[in-house]
Amino acid sequence: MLRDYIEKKRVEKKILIMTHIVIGAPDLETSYQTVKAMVEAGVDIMELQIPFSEPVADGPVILAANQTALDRKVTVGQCIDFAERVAKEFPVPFLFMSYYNIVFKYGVNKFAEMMSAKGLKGAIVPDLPHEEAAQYLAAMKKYHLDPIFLYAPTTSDSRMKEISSHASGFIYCVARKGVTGVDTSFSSDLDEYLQRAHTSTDLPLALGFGVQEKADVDFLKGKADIAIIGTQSLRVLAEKGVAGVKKFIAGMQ
Amino acid sequence: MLRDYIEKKRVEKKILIMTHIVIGAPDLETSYQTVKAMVEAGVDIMELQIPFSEPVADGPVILAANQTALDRKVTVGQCIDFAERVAKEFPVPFLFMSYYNIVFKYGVNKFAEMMSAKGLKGAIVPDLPHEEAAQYLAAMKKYHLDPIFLYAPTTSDSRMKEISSHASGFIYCVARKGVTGVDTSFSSDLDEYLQRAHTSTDLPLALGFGVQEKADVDFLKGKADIAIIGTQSLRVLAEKGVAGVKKFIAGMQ
Amino acid sequence: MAAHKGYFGEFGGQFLPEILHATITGLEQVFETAKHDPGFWKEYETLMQNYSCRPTPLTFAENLTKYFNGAQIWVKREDLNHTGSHKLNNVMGQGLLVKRMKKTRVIAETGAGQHGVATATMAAKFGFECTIYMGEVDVLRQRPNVFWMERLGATVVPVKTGSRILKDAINEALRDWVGNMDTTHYVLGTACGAHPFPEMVTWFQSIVGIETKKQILEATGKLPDRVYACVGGGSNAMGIFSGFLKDTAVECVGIEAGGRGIATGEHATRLASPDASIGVSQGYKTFFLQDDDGQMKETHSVAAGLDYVGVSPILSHLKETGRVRFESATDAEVITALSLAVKKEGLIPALESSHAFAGAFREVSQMAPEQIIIINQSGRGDKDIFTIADALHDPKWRDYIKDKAGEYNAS
Amino acid sequence: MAAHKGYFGEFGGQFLPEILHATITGLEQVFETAKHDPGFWKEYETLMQNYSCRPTPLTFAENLTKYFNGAQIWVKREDLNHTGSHKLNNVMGQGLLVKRMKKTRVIAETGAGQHGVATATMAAKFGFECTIYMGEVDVLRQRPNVFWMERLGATVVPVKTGSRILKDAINEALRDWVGNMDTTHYVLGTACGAHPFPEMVTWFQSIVGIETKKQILEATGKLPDRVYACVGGGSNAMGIFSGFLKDTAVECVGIEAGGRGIATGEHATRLASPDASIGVSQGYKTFFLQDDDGQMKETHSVAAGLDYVGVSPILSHLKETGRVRFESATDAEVITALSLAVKKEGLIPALESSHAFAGAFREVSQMAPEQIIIINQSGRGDKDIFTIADALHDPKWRDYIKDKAGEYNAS
Ligand SMILES: Cc1ncc(COP(=O)(O)O)c(C=O)c1O
Ligand SMILES: Cc1ncc(COP(=O)(O)O)c(C=O)c1O
Repeated sequence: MLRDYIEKKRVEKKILIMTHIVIGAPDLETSYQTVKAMVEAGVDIMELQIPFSEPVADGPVILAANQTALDRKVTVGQCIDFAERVAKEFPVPFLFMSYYNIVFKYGVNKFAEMMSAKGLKGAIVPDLPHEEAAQYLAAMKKYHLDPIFLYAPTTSDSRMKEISSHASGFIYCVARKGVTGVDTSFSSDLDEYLQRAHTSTDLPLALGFGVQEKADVDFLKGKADIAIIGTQSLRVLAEKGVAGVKKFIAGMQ
Repeated sequence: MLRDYIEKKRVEKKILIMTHIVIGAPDLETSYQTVKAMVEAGVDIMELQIPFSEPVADGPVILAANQTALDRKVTVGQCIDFAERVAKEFPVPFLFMSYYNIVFKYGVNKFAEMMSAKGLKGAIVPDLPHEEAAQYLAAMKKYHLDPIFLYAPTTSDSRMKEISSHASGFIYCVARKGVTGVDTSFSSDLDEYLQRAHTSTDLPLALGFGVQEKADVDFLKGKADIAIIGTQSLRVLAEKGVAGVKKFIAGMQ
Repeated sequence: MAAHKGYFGEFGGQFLPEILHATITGLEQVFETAKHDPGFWKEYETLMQNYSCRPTPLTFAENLTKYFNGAQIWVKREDLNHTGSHKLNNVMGQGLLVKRMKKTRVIAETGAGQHGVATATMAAKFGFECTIYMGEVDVLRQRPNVFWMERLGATVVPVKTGSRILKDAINEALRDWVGNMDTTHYVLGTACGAHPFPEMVTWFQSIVGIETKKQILEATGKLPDRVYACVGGGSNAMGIFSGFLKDTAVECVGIEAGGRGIATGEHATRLASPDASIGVSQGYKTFFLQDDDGQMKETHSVAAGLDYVGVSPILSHLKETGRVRFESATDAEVITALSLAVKKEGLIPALESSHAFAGAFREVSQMAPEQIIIINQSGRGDKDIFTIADALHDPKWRDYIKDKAGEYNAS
Repeated sequence: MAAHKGYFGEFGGQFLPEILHATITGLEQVFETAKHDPGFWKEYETLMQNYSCRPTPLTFAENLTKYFNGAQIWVKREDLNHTGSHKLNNVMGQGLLVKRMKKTRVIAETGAGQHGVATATMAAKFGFECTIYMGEVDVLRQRPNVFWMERLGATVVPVKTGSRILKDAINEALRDWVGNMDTTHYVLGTACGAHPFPEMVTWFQSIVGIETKKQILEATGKLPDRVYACVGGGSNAMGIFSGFLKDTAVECVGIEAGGRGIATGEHATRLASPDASIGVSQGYKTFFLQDDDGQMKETHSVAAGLDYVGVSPILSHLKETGRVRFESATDAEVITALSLAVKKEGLIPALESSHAFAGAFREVSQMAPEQIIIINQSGRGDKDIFTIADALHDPKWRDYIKDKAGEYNAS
């Protein structure tokens, strides 16, 4: 499972890098090339977002990517095929990221079964709190998949523990209030929050929302196990293409 | 006074003709020529309307004439001068017709004094019922002028008597409901109404509103003393000019 | 009949063509009977409760009070009436009289269009035929109201004579009435015109004052120090003042349309400026904006409903006796007052009503915190969106209208 | 917390990003406290009496009753609320909670614009900062409401993502909230969204049902046989139904937007058509109009306020239990129903509310004269003039707009 993978990798690397793409944005072929480039640039884990029409937790950039993919009629079926292909071809763990309705409509149990069959390792569903997740948790468990849950700066210590008790793989720490794609100040507040997170769980910690440059990643060394690069790689993709992304991710290491 | 004049004239003529102009419509010179033509055509009495901005009892044709005159900035002073001139030049009795505000603003007493000085014989003020007319009645009396009052088909027998007790000169019988310038059906209803009017007063009766052609005038012979031609001569003036009016009025005799 | 029937001091009277005498006498009688029949008022009140939303609230304007830091400001909410103004009070009352008279058709003049919409609404509710006369200028500037009148089944006749505004619509309605009075009642929209209209309209509108007095006493235990109302024809002012005229400690203040400023001559201020003089027109005697010959002048106000040459004879009398004080507010002051009321209280007064706000705002700071003023919000401003958007030069509104026009041109 | 917190049968729940957990829990708590504090409801009622005009009347529609010659038709007059619809009830209630939470800013989504205007009004009244999210499409078709929101001091943000309508505005409001929840309360406009919104909005709107029940019993001594309400998110329907759900003899009928007809797919009928299926979005579980992948579909209605993919989880539950019957009415039927209500009763229902009229009109003739139906007139139609004039192809309106545009182009 993911936790072992992360802990093993962390022996060699001070911090791991997780990146994110929206499947089908701007098109399926570019998505594929982006994954390839990211893996070649040394990424450690990848989030594959299945586009959804109502991505409430995403900011303008990822939101637009979701829309682009849907405008091009990218289906959930195509996303699964895509995930299967990259999971087969590339040696890093892949996670699905999407909103709960995608999972729910597919059938929660069927979705987990499918993930397992296609070689995915887990899923991030930001609008599914553990209180609503009984069926999902059972299915993920059954298929040995990691349900990644989120912490936020507003999450209390006791609630962190509660969340941790349902989570596996790692904890996705949201760096700040707000949606994806907005600046985060990497400051002592963040330190304190990550400290609280560490105390609450023995799972590895990933930090996301606002990681944009090498300095941010460096700041996180020793504080988190994984730096999550989301929006910024989409921006780079749009501006500099796949080659640019590769260089950008490589530069984060 | 008018009553004597009418009664004397009626010895020779089965029915007298009273006509109406709006002073200054379309302009003062045409008004003058129209009066001249009408007198030459044998008219017996003339109503000179001082234009007013709110002529509520008038229909579209006379209303428009009022507006035309006001648009050309015809003043009350000019109307008085005009009346003075025609009263001097032509041998028929002239009446002022206007709305009460013109009289009121001029000063009721002053107005009567002026009329007398300028050679006018009386006035028709359709929005001044006798109940509101105490000052006006006193002034008219003082200057030996005839205050002409109106009967309507809706006026009760007793009210006719009451009105008659304040009136002098003649009674202006409004032929029907509605404003000036709309068709009237000269029918047995009208007979009955004029019959009621006769019974109520020993003043001569004039009938106005809707007299348009010789047949109408003929119809009234023996029923009324005066046929009032109002709107129709304005229409003729507009269509056929002063010469046309002359022919039209002559044809009514 | 007594000599002074329908007079208030030297104002009022009944200056109508003879043809209307029987009709107006009939109306007088049915009104007198209704006035002395307590069942009638009850019927009226019940109708207004069930169809409109009487009693309308008296709202404490806490934020404006703080802002001006003077007297407490209370607002009587006639804007919450069905159709959006106090005009419905009068119209529904007259509707009940029309039923008693067994007439089947109603006609009315309208300026702002509020009275037209109210009358058309009443006609729909009571099943009367309905024709509304409206100056062509007003038809153009108040198209939304025309649209609703037509939907309500009324025929709207644009009046193309005279200045093509309210006074001309009144004339045209009178012309119709003179021809059709057997079947038709003329629903005059304000406390003007020949007797019994001023008294009758005031009576129906007195429901506002009766409620307000009760409400302010319940809420504060005191009478107000001042009551402000805008004055077009005078019906909303007479309505609210009615509740307080006997309480001589209560100052009543009527705010007229100052238009572009008294000095410019482009206004509709009859009582608070020396520009008007006494005259007789449209059936009654009062102060009119007229020239020395007695011809009525053109008037101007940003609020179509205040843009009128005459004024209630009752108010002229109350001005002469000093019981009511009159002031005016300019178009510009009115727009400012409107914006403030909207922002501070979430109230959207009609442009007409905003005159009352402007008048009050000018004075309230000089008053003491224990003092109380009431502003009559005679109507709501939604209807004025075209005018207000223009007054504020709202560019987005302009773009919207241009886009709409583009769509229409394309289709 | 219990597993079934905020659930109604299988619908409802609280599907929100973790970042909002503390905020929504805080809201739950303040709501629970208020709910159990009789003083709070009293404060709310008093506010609505003094600022809006509650209780709103229940009007007997005599002419429509005669016309259809079936059951007696009564109309609950939410159109008479300040700002013109039932939306104010919810908004003022939430405003009181915002005060309790000591927050200083409110945000809201709006479709038709009614909820936006109501929220901006509440914000002005309470002195809160205010941002309104509105789909760009709706900004365009509801410009008058945008104009008033801006005058009320609100910032209106046109949402350019997704289908650029109501659901996208909700998403954008959620995005704002996620970033600003310390100072900001999200004033959701209908009985949808994450717990406690469906229950809370229903609670505030239940003032409608409480009044209606009292009024119909007073007026007729009987309960109604049927109660009709339009269903967008479901707040006005839940509001009036609340009064009668326990009276099992009263049939509650919800009317959804049939748009261009169910068969065309261009509609917003979630419960009365087989086109919707259960899903989880925008914080809650309910029936959504979505494709097989779970992507939300585009919806259509002539009434912007009904043009929404989801529906109150409480109504989904009441549909499953059979307690409420759901029907739909097409755009065309709605325009016809609106015209009839206007002509016959002088009522101008909003396009949304006209759906309830259309649904009722379809059935009322088959009922008996001793039976009673109540239609919830959730709002007034003035605001819809652009849409209604278009639907009726009114040539004079078009000319008016073209002329106005001409003026703007010239200046
Ligand atoms: C909202 C409103 N207030 C006031 C007026 C002025 O009329 P009155 O002076 O009769 O109240 C009007 C006239 O249309 C109006 O619509
Ligand atoms: C007048 C009116 N009625 C009904 C609705 C629909 O909302 P709900 O179903 O929440 O009552 C709206 C929404 O904007 C509205 O403005």
